[in-house]
Amino acid sequence: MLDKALMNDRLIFDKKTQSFLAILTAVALLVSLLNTFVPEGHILHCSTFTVTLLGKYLCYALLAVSVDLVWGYLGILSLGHGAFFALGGYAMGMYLMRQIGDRGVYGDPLLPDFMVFLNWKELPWFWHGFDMFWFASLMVILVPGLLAFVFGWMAFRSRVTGVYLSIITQALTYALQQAFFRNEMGFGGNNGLTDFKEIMGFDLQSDATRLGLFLCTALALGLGYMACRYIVCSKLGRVAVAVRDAESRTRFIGYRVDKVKLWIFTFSAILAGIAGALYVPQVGIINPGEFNPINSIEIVIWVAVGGRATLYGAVVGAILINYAKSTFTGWLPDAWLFALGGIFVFVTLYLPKGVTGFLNRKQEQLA
Amino acid sequence: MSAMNFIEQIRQRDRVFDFIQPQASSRLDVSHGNILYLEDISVSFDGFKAINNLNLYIKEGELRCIIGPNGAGKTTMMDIITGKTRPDTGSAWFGSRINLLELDEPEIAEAGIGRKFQKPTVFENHLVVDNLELAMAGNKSVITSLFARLSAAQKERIDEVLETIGLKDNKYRLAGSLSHGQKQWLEIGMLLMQNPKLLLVDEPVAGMTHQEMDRTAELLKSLAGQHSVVVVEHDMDFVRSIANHVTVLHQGSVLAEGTMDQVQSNPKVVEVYLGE
Amino acid sequence: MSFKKLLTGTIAGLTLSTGAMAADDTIKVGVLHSLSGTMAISETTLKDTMLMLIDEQNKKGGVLGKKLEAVVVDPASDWPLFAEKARELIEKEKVSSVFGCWTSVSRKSVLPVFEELDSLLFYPVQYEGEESSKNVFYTGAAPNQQAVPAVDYLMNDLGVERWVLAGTDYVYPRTTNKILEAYLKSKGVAEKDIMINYTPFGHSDWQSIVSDIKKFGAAGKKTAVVSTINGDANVPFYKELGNQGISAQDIPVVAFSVGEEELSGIDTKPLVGHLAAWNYFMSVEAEENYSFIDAWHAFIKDKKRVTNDPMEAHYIGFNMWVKAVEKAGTTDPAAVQEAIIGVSVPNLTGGFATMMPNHHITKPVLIGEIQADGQFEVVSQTPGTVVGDAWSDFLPGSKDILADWRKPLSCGNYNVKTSKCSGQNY
Amino acid sequence: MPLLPALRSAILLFIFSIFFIGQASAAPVADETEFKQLLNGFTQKSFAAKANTAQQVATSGHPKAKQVLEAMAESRLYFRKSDQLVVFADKDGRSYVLTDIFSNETLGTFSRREVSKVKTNNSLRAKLGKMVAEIELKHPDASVRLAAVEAMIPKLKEDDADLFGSLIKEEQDESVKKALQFGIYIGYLDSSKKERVLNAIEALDGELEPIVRNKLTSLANNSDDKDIKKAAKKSLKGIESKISIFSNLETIYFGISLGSILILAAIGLAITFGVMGVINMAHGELIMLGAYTTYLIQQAMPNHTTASIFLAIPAAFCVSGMVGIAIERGVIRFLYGRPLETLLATFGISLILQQLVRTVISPQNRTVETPAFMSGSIDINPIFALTYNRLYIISFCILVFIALFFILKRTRLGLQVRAVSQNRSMAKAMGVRSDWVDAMTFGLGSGVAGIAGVALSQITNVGPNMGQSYIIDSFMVVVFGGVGNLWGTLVAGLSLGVANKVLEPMAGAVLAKIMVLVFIILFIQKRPRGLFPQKGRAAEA
Repeated sequence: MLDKALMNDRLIFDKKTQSFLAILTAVALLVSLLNTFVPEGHILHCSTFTVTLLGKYLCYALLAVSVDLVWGYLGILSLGHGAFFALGGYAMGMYLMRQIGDRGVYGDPLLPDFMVFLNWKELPWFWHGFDMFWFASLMVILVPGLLAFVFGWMAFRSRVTGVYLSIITQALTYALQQAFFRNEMGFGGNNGLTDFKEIMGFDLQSDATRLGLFLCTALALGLGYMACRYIVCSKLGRVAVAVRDAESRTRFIGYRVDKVKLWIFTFSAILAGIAGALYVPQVGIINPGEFNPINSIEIVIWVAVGGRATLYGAVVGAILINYAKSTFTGWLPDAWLFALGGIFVFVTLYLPKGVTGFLNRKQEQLA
Repeated sequence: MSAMNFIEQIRQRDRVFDFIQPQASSRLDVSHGNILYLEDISVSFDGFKAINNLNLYIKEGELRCIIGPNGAGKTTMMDIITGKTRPDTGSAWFGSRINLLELDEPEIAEAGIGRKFQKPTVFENHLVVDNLELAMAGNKSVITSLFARLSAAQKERIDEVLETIGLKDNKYRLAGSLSHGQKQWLEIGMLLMQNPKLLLVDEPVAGMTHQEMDRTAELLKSLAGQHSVVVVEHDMDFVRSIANHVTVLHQGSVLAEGTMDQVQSNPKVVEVYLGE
Repeated sequence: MSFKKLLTGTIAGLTLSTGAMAADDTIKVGVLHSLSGTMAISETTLKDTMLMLIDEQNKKGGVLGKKLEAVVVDPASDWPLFAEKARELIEKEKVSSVFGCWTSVSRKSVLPVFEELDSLLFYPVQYEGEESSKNVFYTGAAPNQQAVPAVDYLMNDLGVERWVLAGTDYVYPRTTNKILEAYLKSKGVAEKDIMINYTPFGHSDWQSIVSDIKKFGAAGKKTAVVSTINGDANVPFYKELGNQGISAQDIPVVAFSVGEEELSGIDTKPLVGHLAAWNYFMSVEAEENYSFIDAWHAFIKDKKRVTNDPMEAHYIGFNMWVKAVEKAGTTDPAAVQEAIIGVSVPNLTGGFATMMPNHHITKPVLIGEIQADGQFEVVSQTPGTVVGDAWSDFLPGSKDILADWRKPLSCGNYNVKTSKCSGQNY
Repeated sequence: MPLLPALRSAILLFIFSIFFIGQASAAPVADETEFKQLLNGFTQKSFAAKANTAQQVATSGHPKAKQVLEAMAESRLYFRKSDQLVVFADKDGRSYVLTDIFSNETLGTFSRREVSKVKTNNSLRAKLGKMVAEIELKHPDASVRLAAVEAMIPKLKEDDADLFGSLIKEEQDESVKKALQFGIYIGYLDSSKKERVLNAIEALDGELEPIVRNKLTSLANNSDDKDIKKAAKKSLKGIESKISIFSNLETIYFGISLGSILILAAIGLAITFGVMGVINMAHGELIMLGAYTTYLIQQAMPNHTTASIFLAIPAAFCVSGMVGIAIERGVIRFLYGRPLETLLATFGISLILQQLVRTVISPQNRTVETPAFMSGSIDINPIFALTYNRLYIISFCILVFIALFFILKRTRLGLQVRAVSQNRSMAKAMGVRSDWVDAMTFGLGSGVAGIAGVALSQITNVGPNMGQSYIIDSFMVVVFGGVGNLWGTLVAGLSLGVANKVLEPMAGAVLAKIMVLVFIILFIQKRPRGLFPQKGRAAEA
């Protein structure tokens, strides 16, 4: 019995993955149908509000998967993944900003509004190229990836581990937050980038675009999940777990631990960046608040709540917590932090393997 | 710099690229008979001299036992050989060409030194078979690992080792669920998979039953010859059963060397062991 | 699979919950203020103010014969969440208008939502200007209703010749300081007599900056600090001023973001005489103000609670909305948008506030000095009211732009030179 | 014998009264009705008119004049709306108790709608200050005279210098004499007589008062006389070099004081995180609880600010310590050996504590008053002053550090703490009640956080968010210093503080902060275990 269950986990398309993909596809299809074909006002109609909300959750889910990959399987507790998410978001935001063109409030064909506003005379060099979608998309991958690569290259090579690593990832996102707050940086300061109009020629406010973005996010989540699944099931994935559990042992049997960490960390950062890029057009704003270290801690908590080292757990955790947040903030505006804080404490104390771990155990007990 | 080297390599047609060359111990030169040279090694932690002017030579194919009271520096010595600790002074050579002090742990492992820890460290969240697969000699780069598939020969090799260490029935069990003795065996199995030239074995029989101990002794003896084996052990009976050559460490340097009988009759050794 | 159930359950819950409909016998009013997170300090009071105003209106019989119902949500000082909550209020709760936001970034975040869903937002806080949306009514001060008169007062009444423009590094201080710099230079102040300094949010160690200000002020000419320092950073700033012995007589500080509410968290004894410019102070002697304060104390059940400028802005905004709804006979946003221009309601300082075609309102500008009891004393007041200017005349990019939401122009940023109306989403 | 001082003061009083009458007779005779009429001038709205009235009051020589002017400066001067009677008023809740100026009789309580304040503004108050000062130049108390002289110096003209010259002859007190002499030279700098100016420049050489520097600068730039120009320039040069030395000293002082705050905030964490390995995200909230304890104690004893602060230190220690123990017993003890999970649970706790404060007390910031002994500064010289509250915080920080060091190194608890942190099971086997030690250690760390809260309440906001603004910095300090090492925390806090303050003038506050963060990141690459790493086998565990 045990052997079979364990062997099953080694398949890329194991049962959990199959059901995850099935549910994701079903939700995507259902939402599209209910949004497009069921008339507004009908009880089954899925409003665009819900579509966007779901899209946002799926972005968070992808972000959580990326954190789970490094934390769950590699043992790196990154308290700075929010930074990669935000960088991806900024790259997309810059593209969307350039798309506004001369439709900004000042009607300047080249400069975004906030630059006109602060008397900038010309476009800073790093804004060039972002009017092209392919370039922006490249940057979505390149910027977080490169940062993660350089940061990881230094940190892993000098064997910074454990809490030290966690704290310097936190320092990284904190420093970036401070930097992006500065108006001189040319990223819109505290207000960030907003007032987007269209993406690749599609009106961002139209229902169809929103649905399209939602479907893209679902697709990205599906692909990202499968990529992670592939890594986890490969020998590299097993090396990663070995690094997590006994780092020096792994080194003694000849694995370059720093390189393993570096590549998985970089890949994870890229995934986070993609999640950020999909997030921005759906919520309509990116600002330095996304770099806030507290956000990065929250991501880790989603993973913990869902269940560490199970990719689907990260998805469940992200959706669950954010759904709770959406509901509680409308429902118990004065007391929702009690509820949220309580959940975190409860889960760590009583569900060490997260919600999915708990459900799996229940299921095993029944079987 | 490295780019220049690379171009240089491409121009020399008779040379094989480094990454195609069969790795592991290809550079190992044991023509002088010794596989390990430790010379004048000293290391201290917070003023405490863990190793003090240590000189040790291991011959190729030899089975050497190292004994010594607690704090004699046995584990620290292994740490130095495997690159975990850097000595303050002294030199450490693997064969006569490989300077161990210039390499880090994976490079040393790649060069052909395998190590079994005092406390059994296996990958507890992996299956037994995975543990062996991970330890298997071969290209261990990131990309290779990402696309690695086991060949039939490799599978065969794993089964062979499983047979040797007596864990054939536990192939698909989680390593973490093994008994203490089984973990010891698994770790030895992993060493075998690594196929090193030099094995460093730290207290291999702690927690084993007598039968298991005998089997371990047999295994280690059979390894000597093709491999060089260094065993650190407290259990004198076990040491007596395997070793023909014993080194006694005390306060970080070699106190005595010779056969078990010679060593046991050495007055200094007696004093160290009994005088305390 | 259990987690499958969980997922589907979540999705089902989501889809169903969106189906809720507004009840017909009430008019819903959205309140969008952070009740947790960093901005809760300021915004919670405004939520209470709105609840009080709605409560009072209901006692008077509601609007159009219907009771008002407040829908309170918590955007938790999280800017994307502001947009989400705004959408929830409008789409799901079907509120007829929303009162809310404090920071500029939260307003920027919800702006596209209000424009897309064509609803109304009343924004009660002084801000940097440079904006006029069809769907937003700015009941707080624009820079010309706060900063410029304050500087005039310092220059003319106190004879200030050297200026320190200190602010938190975000868009409101940046803009205000740009405008002030241009204004001061137009009044003949030399470049070397202006010192500009920006600090990060929540800056807490002011030793070096205060010491610099002290040195800057020791040059013989009368010096003043114009502070656009935001929220939390003010307390340590003022404390440091006190510590280094800078009194209001030496170097007065005039602040645009420090009101009664903020002072209630500071020991004001060392601060007596420092200034603030607002459009309302709790200490204003006017009958409307006394009644408002009494009502507030009765509502909040705490006689020590203070009132402040953004509360007045909500008071004005809410009354304007009520009046416009009654004038239009409906809560339909389009009708209210048209009806509200020109509506005039009493403010709390004994005058009237009128909604202008640029969606800003008329306000008197008051300069107050901090008193030992945490109140302000009015030391100067503009003779009449000042019309809020959406587009500053002192910024090169915006001096040609004007906003007028009356037909036929109906445009928030009409460029007089190019005769074009740009940046509109509809 | 006791007769003598009494006699002396009587004589003094006599002399003074003569002086006073003499002056009063020079001014328009001020009888009560006339003075009352004069006071009515204060009911006017315009500040200029009020200033004019104040001037007349000041020169009237009426015995109440000073009291009236002072009351006006303190915003205690009101008038009754019904009869325009100018009175003293004291606030009592939302109404006012009025006192007659002449009879000192209470006129009853009036509502805020019935009275109106005689409003002042900054410039008017400054003028009032000078008027009072001029009256007080002849005050019997030397310290008052000194203050009066110093108040006059910034606006001094040459004719004031002549007035000072006449005063200095009668002055007995050395410090007042010195101040007068200084004032005379300042006045002389404006003189048209070359001799006087040159004399003054020489006499004022090396003085760091800003007014000297300003006047010298203007002489150096604008004087028509070559000698004066040269002398002024030379004197200026000396002053400038002194200034730059002192401004460097100042930067270091600022750095140390910032560092001591960082240390205070971080040192509790150095125990809970460094010694016990608990990543306590609620640490900031424990600081916050300490600050709120200070606030509540101050509320309970409103007129004893100083005592309340001293009382707050043990109280905050207890409150935060108890909460800490509760957290440890309720949550953390189930999580030993899983440090990262303590992060998650304590993050939840921090959210709960924040919201608790918002709900129970208020979402607004609270006022914590600064006791009198902590305000002000030691003026080493006019450009370099050590602010008292920073000095106290630095010494407080040192005290806390020494106490902690003592507890950990010299007491039984400390020994047990170290034993448990090094080898839990061994310590247990030796009879150490590790449960108890854990609770006490966590309580100690939390209590120290509470004490830090008392200190922070003196310099920054006391509000629900205050914890969050310190938690990240605290972690940086502990990690930079090396986990598990109190000295490391000390050195790290100080060096980060000083680095921040040295960078700030060059790069601005925002960039300085970023640079420090980047520096920490790079430093950790060089020394992955901080400034003072744990060595040997203990570090591997």
